[in-house]
Amino acid sequence: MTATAGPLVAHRLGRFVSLFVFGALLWLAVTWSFDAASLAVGALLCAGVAWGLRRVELDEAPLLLAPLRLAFALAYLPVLLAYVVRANVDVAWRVLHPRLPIRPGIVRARTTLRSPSGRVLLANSITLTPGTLSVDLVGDVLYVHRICVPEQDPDGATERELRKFEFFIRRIFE
Amino acid sequence: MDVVLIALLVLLVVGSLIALELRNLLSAVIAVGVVGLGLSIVFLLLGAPDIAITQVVVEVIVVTVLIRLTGRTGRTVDAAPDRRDAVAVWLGGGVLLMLLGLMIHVLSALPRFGSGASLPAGHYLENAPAQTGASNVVTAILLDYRAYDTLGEATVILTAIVGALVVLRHTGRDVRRAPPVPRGGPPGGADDPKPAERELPPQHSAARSRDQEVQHV
Amino acid sequence: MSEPGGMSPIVRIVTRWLLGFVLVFGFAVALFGHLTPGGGFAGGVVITCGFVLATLAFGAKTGPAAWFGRLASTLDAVGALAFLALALLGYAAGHFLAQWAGRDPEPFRLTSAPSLVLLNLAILLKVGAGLFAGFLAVAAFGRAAEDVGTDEFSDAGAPQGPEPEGREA
Amino acid sequence: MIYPLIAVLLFVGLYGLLVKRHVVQKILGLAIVEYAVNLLLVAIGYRDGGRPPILTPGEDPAAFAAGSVDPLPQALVLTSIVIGLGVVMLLVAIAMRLHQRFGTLDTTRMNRLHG
Repeated sequence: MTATAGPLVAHRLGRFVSLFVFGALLWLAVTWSFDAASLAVGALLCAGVAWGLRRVELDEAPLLLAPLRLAFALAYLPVLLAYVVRANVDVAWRVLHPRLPIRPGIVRARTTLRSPSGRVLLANSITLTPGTLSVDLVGDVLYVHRICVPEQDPDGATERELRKFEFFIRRIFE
Repeated sequence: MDVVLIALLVLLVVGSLIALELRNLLSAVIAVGVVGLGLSIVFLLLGAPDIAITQVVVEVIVVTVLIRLTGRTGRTVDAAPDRRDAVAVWLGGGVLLMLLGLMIHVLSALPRFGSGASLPAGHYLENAPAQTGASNVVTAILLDYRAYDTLGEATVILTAIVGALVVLRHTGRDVRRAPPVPRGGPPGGADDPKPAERELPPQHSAARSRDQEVQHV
Repeated sequence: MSEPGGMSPIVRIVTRWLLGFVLVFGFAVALFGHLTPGGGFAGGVVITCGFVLATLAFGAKTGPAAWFGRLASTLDAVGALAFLALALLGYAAGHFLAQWAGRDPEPFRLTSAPSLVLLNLAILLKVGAGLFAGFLAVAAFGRAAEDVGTDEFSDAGAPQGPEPEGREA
Repeated sequence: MIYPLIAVLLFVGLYGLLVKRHVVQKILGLAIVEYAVNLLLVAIGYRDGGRPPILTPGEDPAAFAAGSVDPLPQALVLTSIVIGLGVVMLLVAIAMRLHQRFGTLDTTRMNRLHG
């Protein structure tokens, strides 16, 4: 979280600018209209929303304005998709298997991520992959429901799987 | 197209029947929410994207409010039989049969499905873009040709909401009967400097000044 | 539940990410209602939906619900009066509710029907603020009833147990 | 086939409104009746082809006017849906008051408590 290290004014300005940029991108995508009046109204609107939500927006949002982090965020999408497809095949195999090899249960895994947004992104990525489901997030402990809990050291095995996601998320948010 | 529409309509009917027959009210509310979302797809198929958007979002809020209601007042329908039940079923069935007769009469008088627009619609469709500058003819009708109606409908919404606020206002009688509960209330999060007094709309201020000892939230 | 009166941090942080987008989207739907599907009614309900989400995630005491909630009824009335004022301005162009603002002859622009844009904005304020005020009243009443508790009939077997706040939604 | 199905939906809603005892079920029945009425209005304005009444850039206005569905019922239904939301909020408010007064939302038990 480099932004918090700076002076308070720069910190607030960063949050305002990031919300403004994201809002303006959405405005352009939704309206797809580039005449002067529409652009001016969009700029006013986004400035208003960014000012109104200055206490709601997260510290991590300005980080996404950095090109490298944005590139990692974009690269994360196909990686996540690959994991989702692989987990889908795995769950389908378990469901179609005549002996139904499932061992449902909840494990607790510690994440090494420190930023709240990163932890939440990790939890949501886990929920998106079939067979695993984030139940709750308390501090750095993630409670994960798994369709098949491994026989020995279930928590450690889950944590090793988390590391693959954390590699990307750390480069996006920390 | 027609097959898809009919299949969706059958789903809507079955979903609403399920919603009304479920004993668990939370499931019933969610079932009605699903029916509403299916309805928005039907609207989309019928060439009404404006209504489809509105229907989706309205459905979300309706389900939220009803879940809040069932959360406060209990989730199950009591199945204890009552002799008034039989009366209700017979009376209701009789009324429904009568309405069914009327309905068959009305349905036979309707034009064929897909047969076309009404007389004023032709005028609106031809002239609205040029006359009002709006390419969305629905908006042109709402805010230009029939804007009086819209003004009236805005008033109806205002009335409904004011009605809800008035019904939920704390009357002096209820409050005096309640035991005085000392409640400072824990201070809210760091986001909000004065949390305890600020979250109610101003309508409540009258009741508050009458009964200073009770905070509403 | 790190703070009182809200949902788990997953929901809260996702809400903080999404809220700005929901608001911008709602306004875009309303402002471009004369060109694309949407309009003041749809946009107003989208905005209400955003604030309802914030209320459920953060609770009614903190966050957007607290600072917007006390404005909601006022904005509701402001929206209705703005619609009336815009309608009266129509007299400048000849009759009640006439399009009084000049028009860009070019179609498919935001400026091709300015008075419709303003009317849409008035409807958005009206619908968004009004419905949110209603929602807040409903949400707050449940809690007030639990606190104040009883009048003489309320012990007839109703489940009065404390629901986990906001969890059910 | 379309209109009768919408009529059936209307009757399902009326059944909930008339026969069910619980107030929440009555509210759901009213919501279903509302769905059916809105749907019937929009369906009457449907034209084969189902082009939405929104002119897109570059489209021929005459062809648009000849092929688009009827915008008039859509304008009515749009406000009707939002009003329906307001009505549901009013009903929920009344139901909360009823629950505070009687401790139940079952209309039969309410009658029994009342007299």
